[in-house]
Amino acid sequence: MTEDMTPDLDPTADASRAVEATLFAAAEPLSVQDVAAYVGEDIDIKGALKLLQELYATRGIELVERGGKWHFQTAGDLAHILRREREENRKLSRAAIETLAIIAYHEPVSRAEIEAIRGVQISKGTLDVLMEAGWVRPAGRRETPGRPLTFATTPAFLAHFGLASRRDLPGIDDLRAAGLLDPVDLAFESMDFEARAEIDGDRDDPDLENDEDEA
Amino acid sequence: MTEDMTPDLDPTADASRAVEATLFAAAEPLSVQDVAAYVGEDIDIKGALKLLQELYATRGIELVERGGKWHFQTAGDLAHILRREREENRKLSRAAIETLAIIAYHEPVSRAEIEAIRGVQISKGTLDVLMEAGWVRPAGRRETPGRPLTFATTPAFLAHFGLASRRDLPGIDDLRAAGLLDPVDLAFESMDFEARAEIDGDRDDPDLENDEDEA
Amino acid sequence: MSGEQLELDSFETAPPAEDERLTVDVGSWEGPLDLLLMLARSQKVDLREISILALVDQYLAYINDARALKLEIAADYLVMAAWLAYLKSGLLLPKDPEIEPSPEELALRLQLRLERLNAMRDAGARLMARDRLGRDVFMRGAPEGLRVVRKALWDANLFELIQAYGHVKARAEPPLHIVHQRNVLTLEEAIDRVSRLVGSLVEWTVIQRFLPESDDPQFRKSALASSFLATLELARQGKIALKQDDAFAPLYVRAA
Repeated sequence: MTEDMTPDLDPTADASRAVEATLFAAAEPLSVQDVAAYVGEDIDIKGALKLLQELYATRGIELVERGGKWHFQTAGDLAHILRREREENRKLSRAAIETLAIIAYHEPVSRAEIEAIRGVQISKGTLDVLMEAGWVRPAGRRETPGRPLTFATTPAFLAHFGLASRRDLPGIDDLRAAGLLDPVDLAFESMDFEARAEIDGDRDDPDLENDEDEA
Repeated sequence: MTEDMTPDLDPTADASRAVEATLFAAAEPLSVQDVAAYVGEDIDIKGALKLLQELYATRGIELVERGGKWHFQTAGDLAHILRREREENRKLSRAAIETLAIIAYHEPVSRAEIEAIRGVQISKGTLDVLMEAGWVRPAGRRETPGRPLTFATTPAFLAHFGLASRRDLPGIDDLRAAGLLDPVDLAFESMDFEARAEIDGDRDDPDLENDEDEA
Repeated sequence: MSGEQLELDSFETAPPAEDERLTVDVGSWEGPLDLLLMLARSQKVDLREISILALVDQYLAYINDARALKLEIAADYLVMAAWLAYLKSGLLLPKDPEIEPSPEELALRLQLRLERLNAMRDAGARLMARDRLGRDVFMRGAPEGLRVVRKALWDANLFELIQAYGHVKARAEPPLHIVHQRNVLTLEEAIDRVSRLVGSLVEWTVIQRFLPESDDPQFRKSALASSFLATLELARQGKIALKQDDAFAPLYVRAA
C-alpha cells in the first residue's frame, strides 16, 4: 500500500530493509525460507543477509545464523551491561554440562554411550533437565541390538550457545583429529594400526579416522 | 569477557552501541533515565539516541520516541510484509456444500428458503465461507414481506465445478436415476455420515472452521 | 586441546579443588573415573604422557585414606581400587604373554578413557563460557511478531455437490409411514354388534353366538376379546346381564 514511499532506494537496499524488518519483528529465529514467505520469493535474501551482517558488524546489535536460522541479538561485548544474573540461578550440574557436551560432540549418541564416556550412570533428572531446557531431543533409535534411543542437540542449543552450526563447537575439529570423539575400542584399534604402520614407516593420517567418523 | 574486541571505536560509537543494545533488548520503551540505569550515568545518552535515529533513518528499523520513552520498531512502510497470507486447501463442510447445492439448484434463493429445503438452520458462517470461496454472491432482495436477501452462484462457481451453465446440473430425475434420491436408504446413510463426521471433528458447524481461520 | 586445558574452577559447579584432598570426601566425585581424572590432572602433564602407575598409587592412597577415616565408600570405588591394584601388579611383574588382555593394553585403555572424559569436561566448560543467549546476549525484548493470515482455498467437486443436493432432497421428502391394516374387531364395533344382537333376548346365550363369522383365526381372537370387553361394558351400563358358572366355564349373555 505504501511501496511508493521509498522510490530512491536501489533494489538491494530495499531487499535488505525488508529482510531486516522481518527478522527484527520476528519473535523467533527464521530460516531463509521463512523470510521468503514474508518478503517474497523474488528477493535475494541470502545477499540481503550478507549485507545486513556487514552493516551490523560494528553495531550494538548483530545478525547471526544459528542452525540455519537467523536472528538479531545484542553484541557479545555488551554482555556486561545487559547480563541478567537471575537467569543464572538455575545452574546446571556438572553431570548435566558433561552430558550436554557429550551429546553435542557425539550426536546422535545413546544413553549407554554417554555413560561409557562418563564412567557413571546418568541419573534420572540429567537428560530431563537438558530436554526441558530445549537443548536436547530424542533422535531416533539406533538399529543395533536393543534398539537404543539416541539423543541429539536442537537448534535452540545452537542459538543459546551462539553456534552457527555444530561445526562451530569449540575445538571439535581438533578433538576429531585427535580421535578423542572415537570410542575407546575404535581408538585402541587405530592406535594398534598406527603402531603397525609406524613399523612399516608409514605414519598416521588423522583424516583417515575423520572419514570413518563422518560415515 | 570480550570487551577488548572493539578497541578502535570512538566513545560516541561505543555509547551508541550500548544504548542501541539496551533499547533492543528491552521489553518495553525506556526513558533516558531507564537507559542510564544500564549503560551508566557518564554516557551522553541523548547524543547517542540522536546518532542512532540518524543511523536508522533509512533502515528497515526505526528508533522512535513516544512520550519521553524510546523504542525500536519496524519501519512503517514495511508493515505490509509483516503479515503474510498462506493458502491452504480446505474441504467444504457438509453444511456448506449442501447450502451451495441448494443455491445452485434454486437460485436466487433466500436464507429462509435454504433452511426450509435443508430442514436445518444454517449458521452465518456457512454463507460467508461460500462467498469467501467466491462461489456465491448476494443477488438482490426479494420483493416480499421482510425483503429477504437472496443468493445466487457466480461464474467462478461454474468454472470451479466445470459447468458451462447451471443447466448442466443434473436434474431431479437424473439424481433419482443415479440413486441419489432413494429416501429411506439415504436418510440412514446421511445420518450415519453425519455421525461419523462429528466424530472426525469435521462438524456440521462452519463457525468452527471460521475460528480456525482466525488463528 | 591439551595445551589449553581449562581450569577446573571454570565449571559452574566446580568440584573440590585439588588441595582439598585431605578432606578425602569421595562422595563429591562422580564415580571412580571422575576421581581418577582429577588425580590425573593433578599430575600437571598432558594426559597422553600420564604415568598410569603413579595414578594408580594416588588412587589407592586416596581410598586408603578414606578407609582410615572410616568414611562410607561406595562399592564402585572399591571395585576400581581392586582393579587398579591388579593392574599395578600386572604392570610391575615380568611380562606374561599368556595374559590377555595385557596389562599394558588395560593401562592404555584406561588412559584413553580418561582422555575422552577430560576432552568432554573441557568442551563442557568452553560451552558454558560462551556468550549465551538470554544471559549474555539477548534477542529483541519486544518483537512485534509476524502474522500469518491463513487463506483457505476451498475445495469441493461436482460429484460432492450433486450428491449433497441428493441428500438434501432425500431428507426433505416427507417420509411416508404405511402401517399394515390389521384385521381386528374394534371395541366400538363389538359394543355396537353385541348390543344389537342381544336386543331383548331373554334366553341365556353363550357369547360365541354373537361373534362374526371368519376364517381368520387372528380376527376370531380379536373379535372374542373385543366382544368380551363389549359385554363387560354393556353390563356396567345395565343393558345386559352376564352369567358364568365357574372359572373358564362358558359365558352366557342375555338382555337385562
